[in-house]
Amino acid sequence: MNREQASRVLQQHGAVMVLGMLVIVGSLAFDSFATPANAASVVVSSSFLAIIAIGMTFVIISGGIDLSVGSLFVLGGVLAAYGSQYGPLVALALPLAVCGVVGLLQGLVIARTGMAPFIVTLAGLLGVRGLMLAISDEGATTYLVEDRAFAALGQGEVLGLSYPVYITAVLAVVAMVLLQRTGFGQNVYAIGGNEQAAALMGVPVARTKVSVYVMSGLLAGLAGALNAARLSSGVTILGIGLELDAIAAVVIGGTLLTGGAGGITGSVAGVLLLGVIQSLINQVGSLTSAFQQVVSGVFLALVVVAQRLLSKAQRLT
Amino acid sequence: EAPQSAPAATGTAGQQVVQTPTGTAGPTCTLEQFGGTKFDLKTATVGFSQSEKEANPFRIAETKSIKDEAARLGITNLKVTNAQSQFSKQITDVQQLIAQGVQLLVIAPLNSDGWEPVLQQAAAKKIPIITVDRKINARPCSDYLTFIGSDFYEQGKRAADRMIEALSGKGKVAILLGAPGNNVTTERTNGFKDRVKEQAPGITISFEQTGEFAREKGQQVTEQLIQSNPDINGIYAENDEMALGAVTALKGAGKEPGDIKIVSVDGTRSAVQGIADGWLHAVIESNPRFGPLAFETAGKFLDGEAIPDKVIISDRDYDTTNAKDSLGEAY
Amino acid sequence: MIHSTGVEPVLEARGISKRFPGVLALDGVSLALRPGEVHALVGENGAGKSTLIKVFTGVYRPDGGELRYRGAPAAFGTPMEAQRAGIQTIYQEVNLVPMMSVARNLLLGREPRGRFGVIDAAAMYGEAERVLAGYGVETDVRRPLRTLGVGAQQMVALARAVSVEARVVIMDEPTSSLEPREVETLFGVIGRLRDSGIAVMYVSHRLDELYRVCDRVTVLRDGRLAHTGPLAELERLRLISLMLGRDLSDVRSRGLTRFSRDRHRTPGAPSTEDTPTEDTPTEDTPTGDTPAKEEGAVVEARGLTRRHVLDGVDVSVRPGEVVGLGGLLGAGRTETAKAIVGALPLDDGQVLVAGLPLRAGSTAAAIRAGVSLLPEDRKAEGIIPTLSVRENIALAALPSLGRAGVVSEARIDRVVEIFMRRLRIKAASPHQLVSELSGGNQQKVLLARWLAVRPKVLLLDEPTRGIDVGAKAEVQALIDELAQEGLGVLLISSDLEELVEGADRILVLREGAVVGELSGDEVTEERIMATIAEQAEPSDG
Amino acid sequence: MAELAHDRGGRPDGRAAALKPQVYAWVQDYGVYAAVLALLLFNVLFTPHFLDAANFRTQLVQVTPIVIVSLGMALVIGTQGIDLSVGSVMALAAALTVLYLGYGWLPALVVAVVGGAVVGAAGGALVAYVGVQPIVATLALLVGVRGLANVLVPQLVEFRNPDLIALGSSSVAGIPVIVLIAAALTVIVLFVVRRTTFGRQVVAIGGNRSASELSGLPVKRVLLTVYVISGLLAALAGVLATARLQASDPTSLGLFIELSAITAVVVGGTPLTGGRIRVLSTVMGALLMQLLAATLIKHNLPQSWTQMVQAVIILAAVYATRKRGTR
Ligand SMILES: Nc1ncnc2c1ncn2[C@@H]1O[C@H](COP(=O)(O)OP(=O)(O)OP(=O)(O)O)[C@@H](O)[C@H]1O
Ligand SMILES: Nc1ncnc2c1ncn2[C@@H]1O[C@H](COP(=O)(O)OP(=O)(O)OP(=O)(O)O)[C@@H](O)[C@H]1O
Ligand SMILES: [Mg+2]
Ligand SMILES: [Mg+2]
Repeated sequence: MNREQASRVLQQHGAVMVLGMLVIVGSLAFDSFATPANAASVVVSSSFLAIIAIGMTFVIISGGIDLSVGSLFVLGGVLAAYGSQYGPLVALALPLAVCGVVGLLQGLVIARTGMAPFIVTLAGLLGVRGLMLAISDEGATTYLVEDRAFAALGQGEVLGLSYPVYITAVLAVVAMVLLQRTGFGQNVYAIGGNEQAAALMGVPVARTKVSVYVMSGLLAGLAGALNAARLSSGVTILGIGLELDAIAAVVIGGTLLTGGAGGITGSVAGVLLLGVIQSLINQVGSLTSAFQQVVSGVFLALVVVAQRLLSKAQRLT
Repeated sequence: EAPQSAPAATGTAGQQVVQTPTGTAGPTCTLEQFGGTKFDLKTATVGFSQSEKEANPFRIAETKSIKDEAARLGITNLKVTNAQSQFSKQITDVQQLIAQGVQLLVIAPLNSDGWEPVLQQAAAKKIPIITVDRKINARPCSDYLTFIGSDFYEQGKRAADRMIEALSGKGKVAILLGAPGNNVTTERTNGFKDRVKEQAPGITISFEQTGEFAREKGQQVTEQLIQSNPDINGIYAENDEMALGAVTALKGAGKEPGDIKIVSVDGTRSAVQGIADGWLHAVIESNPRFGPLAFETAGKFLDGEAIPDKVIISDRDYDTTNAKDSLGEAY
Repeated sequence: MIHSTGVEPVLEARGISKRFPGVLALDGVSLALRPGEVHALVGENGAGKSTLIKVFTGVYRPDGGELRYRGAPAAFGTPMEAQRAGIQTIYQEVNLVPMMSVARNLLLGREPRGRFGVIDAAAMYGEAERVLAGYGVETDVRRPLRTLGVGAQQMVALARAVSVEARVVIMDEPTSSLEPREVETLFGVIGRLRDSGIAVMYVSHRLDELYRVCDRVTVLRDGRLAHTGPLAELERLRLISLMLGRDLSDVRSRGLTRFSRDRHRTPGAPSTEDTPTEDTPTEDTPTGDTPAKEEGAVVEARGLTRRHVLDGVDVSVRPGEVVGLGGLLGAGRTETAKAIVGALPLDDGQVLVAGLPLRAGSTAAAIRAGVSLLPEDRKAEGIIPTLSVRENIALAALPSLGRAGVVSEARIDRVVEIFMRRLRIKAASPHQLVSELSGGNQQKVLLARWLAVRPKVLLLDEPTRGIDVGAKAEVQALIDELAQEGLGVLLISSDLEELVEGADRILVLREGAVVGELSGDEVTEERIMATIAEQAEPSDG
Repeated sequence: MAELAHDRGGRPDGRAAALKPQVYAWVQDYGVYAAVLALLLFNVLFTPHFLDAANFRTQLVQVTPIVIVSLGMALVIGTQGIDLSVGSVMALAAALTVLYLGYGWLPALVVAVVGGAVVGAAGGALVAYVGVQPIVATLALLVGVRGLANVLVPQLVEFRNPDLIALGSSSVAGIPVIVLIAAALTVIVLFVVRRTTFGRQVVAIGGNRSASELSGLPVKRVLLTVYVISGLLAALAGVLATARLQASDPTSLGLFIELSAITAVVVGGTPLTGGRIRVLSTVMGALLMQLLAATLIKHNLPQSWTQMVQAVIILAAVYATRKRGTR
């Protein structure tokens, strides 16, 4: 049994181990890699994707997928910047409200009609970006964050790390408890593992599904708002392809796309892995842009293969 | 020494020329005002952050020009990053360049707004930033040093002038827009529309759809356009690629060169060739060769000279009168 | 088993109808369930038993009729509402979450809470271990449920349903994958439920069990109510005739075809004729000549070993022979069968077909060589739910039902027609989705799939699980007939009677090892039980 | 889930129960055809010059690459997989085509298609043999292969090869050659899905992988083959698009086509959960998306509106054609 438990841990933390290996290799290869400043830049820039990935983890464990997060991220940012002229509270509440409602609508459609989450949220991806373009004059208007208090939410620092990092950490811990230690979390695993059985076991399937999409929408909106605070503006060209990054991070983290298994730690490790890969490419500093893409692709493939082999090792015991 | 003379010194065709002579217009900036310390450019670590893949003539020429000039000046420690068109990545890229200890930053920004975190870090370390081709919305000489580039709004206006001239002030025009949300798109559109409204009320803009700066998209949109609006007289493409896509579409639909007047912006070699072949009416240049001007400006700044808060280059026009002769200078 | 007829029913159906596209699954069915009674619900496969249960528990909403619960009209919108109201159900197909741990499955929705209302994991595992021990399941409750055998999973489902405050407990074929010992445990539980005034609805195809535990019976036939009344008064044959809709005299005179009683022949008796196999395997049975240890065996497994699961199992089957595998839950019978067809990676061991070794780990090779497995878990490993009955039957035989990779629809139709008729598969048409069939008919579809490839050896893992009396007899007769035609059969069954009647020879497994072999006159239920028990003590030491 | 969700279809008020399921079933099966007809009707009424033959040619020519890519995607989705790499494979094919155009258009085409098949094989191997989830395996390829295409051909290259240009622009009996090619491929894929052992195996694997394994199906080989076919078709689409553009543009050719293709497949009624493939409806799905895009462009809606209308139409189409019980 001990061996079995050990290998279970191994699988769940495969991404963490690959991350550790990559960091060690990076530090040995480049002097300026393991510096506090560089580490801070990786961690800070990863925090926004991490917030989105936390929501995505819930969605994927429940057996769904959310492609709308990239669009919600940029919409959240634009709304936050727009709202900041009415004070920090509006700047935060407006994006959360709108993105939460979008998540709610998507969740309701998915839960009530049985349509594929992939398609519903793909429509969300298009529609939300359309909405964002509509309120920003086809992307031409960039609202600026004039409110100092709100900007500080994205820019303030403690110990060399900006607030979003701490917010992300708190959210991750809360999400972990929610997932592992509450009835809601159990329901998420159950409907992802076997929706029909979960329904028969008395799990409120529709409510749980709606909840995860609302969460995902809220978190994507929050990430967008925090990012707008950091950038002091509601940039309209953000978030294209972000959903794929989030999904990749979650899956690299060991969460099964078919649902029913996975966890937050892995997803956060997955996000950091993507960040570290980028940072290593920047360290080399002389690759052409085309080669950078090749290297990212190869890296990504190696990481998933490594992660996969680690989890396969578990099966064989 | 006036910057205008710089191009002549290198002797390469198509070099950038500064529009406004330095001393006369606008505020200036010195090392003292900026608050930095002097260092030797040759031995310094310099970072260049490119915004998009070097996969179109403009970006290729831009990066190459920066690298070539650095090499020519003997700057060995040039670090180059590429944001692959993701703005968040560009912010991170520049932060990591700062973390790697660069002393001078040359940035080709993907977007004008949203540079706050980078500017703060750079300001804390007093790293001078020169932005090329697009502006950053911040204070020159404190948040960043200066901007070198074209005036996109102006490019739109000049394109409008060429269109008005081609259509003798009357007709229906379609616009192939660039990628939505992009500053370049916005300014080239506004410049064009404002000028048409002001100068040629006889011209109506009856169609505007995005071609996302790509040739295939330009082709597809034009194919739809000429089907449903066969009475269109002119097409304004916000970059050369879309204009060339439009040309392919027109050829496919059996049109002859000159049936529909096309004006575009950039000045790539293919587009200039397109003028020579009679398909394009005119092309407004947007010169990507920032290397010499950027390093010259940095050099002067480090020498304590006053430099202007923006260096606007004067772009040329290509049309039937000069296209054949200028082919060699197009990029 | 006297029950007071005056007691108000706790759960009642009045004229319930339920239609699916193409079938009227329930047609005006009425049934009353009283507190403190065990009520049997019986009928052929597809009679509508499971559908009725699902109407009771809010999975389906009836198209007509009325449900009453505790004296008032009731309509449960969801299973959860029914559960909240006190109706607990164990469904026919194990309906738990395979990837979640045993403990979390058991306690989903009522996990013990610690501080801040957060789940107390340690308490949860302790509680789960305690509860399951009461049902004879001793396992690491942190393991994912899917690592347990079907039987153990069924016990978890049972424990889950019964450990909750309930007024009504509904069990849809709870014993189909249980061992005699577990069945006893279950009956104990049912007795306690009855004594505490809980109403139990019990669905089973095993008549012996019904007579042991049930007070009253309701018989469904083709979605209609055929009979309701006290069970003790109902003669067994009469019950069968009600279920099948045949005359009592007809059933009495012709009996129900079962295994012919002359099974226990001398092992190795020459078979009448060899099953003709069209495609003779060539590439997959390399010529590395290893002489067969046992003369004439079509399939011979030697020293199958996999850590923690199998420990040097030797099995051989001769043409025309039915070899039974006996043993308790988790003894490794399923694993043995899977190992033979190459569906289970082995640490050691070898499988020979007609004396030639099989390529390890390739099910395709085994099938081409003539060895096929009818798997135990119908839902997870058997049916392709998105395909029709026809496609499901033809699946394994496809390569032989066409030319150059192009299938011949005519040949498929022919094969499908033959088997649907021969196995009396009840479906609206061959083009109906297999997932819409009743459990028993799905099982027949799978049997048809395997017969269509014309195997030399068929490994049957619980082949009659969930099959009604009539169909079961048919399947058993079929096995018999096939064996007579020269097919070798490896029969795994938790139904000892079936094993004894069906098998020529029985291997008893325990903890992944063969602990005894019974043949000829030794093949009796008592001897099997004795062999398991005998061995239990020394091997535990 | 199948059972649970199925019930919703079978529960229409009890009364008209006998007729309604049939209507539902019809809408499910032919909804996408109806949607295409409706859109055609709208355009005939409200879009000037829509009935010109040239217009129909334009729409068919533009939809060709998406149709070809969708055919491969439908096979992959049938196995419960997904292939995000198709757009990058198109780019790679574009790059290889112009690199080898010196040897003639046919050798160039062959090299490009082989290149696509190799990428497909890489993805297929990761999925079938290593067990990587399809979405990440092909995501890695999406990133890497586009980079590779750009390494080979860093920027757009125009070519003058008359044969290749003719491939992209000539017609036979008024029908563009590339449209004929797409039609032929559709027929072939239809045949493969409906009539071959391989086609049946593909859907069986998508329906229940462990059951397929136990039934002796060559599961891994079939999975690998499906991705190879997808890569191959995407590459062919890339070559045809290149021929039509008269230039090789690895930077932007096929960007986001994976989403269009997936949408076409799903709008056509093939569930993402696998186990079922609808070839003709997939083609209809692609046509629907093309007509929609064309309609919005012709009516000159701003980008914001275009995207929102597309979102609504996709939802409506999938809602109408959804098979109850598919996620
Ligand atoms: N979801 C469904 N869709 C269509 N038909 C169904 C569905 N569920 C059940 N049926 C049909 O309803 C009838 C009754 O099925 P049900 O599952 O209730 O039988 P059962 O009595 O439980 O049989 P078994 O003993 O085999 O479990 C069968 O003909 C079956 O094919
Ligand atoms: N009652 C149980 N308690 C704990 N673990 C069990 C129990 N029953 C089965 N298992 C586990 O399930 C695994 C699979 O058992 P397997 O299915 O091979 O048994 P079997 O002999 O085929 O019995 P059956 O098919 O009747 O379930 C075993 O390795 C064992 O670890
Ligand atoms: Mg049943
Ligand atoms: Mg078993």
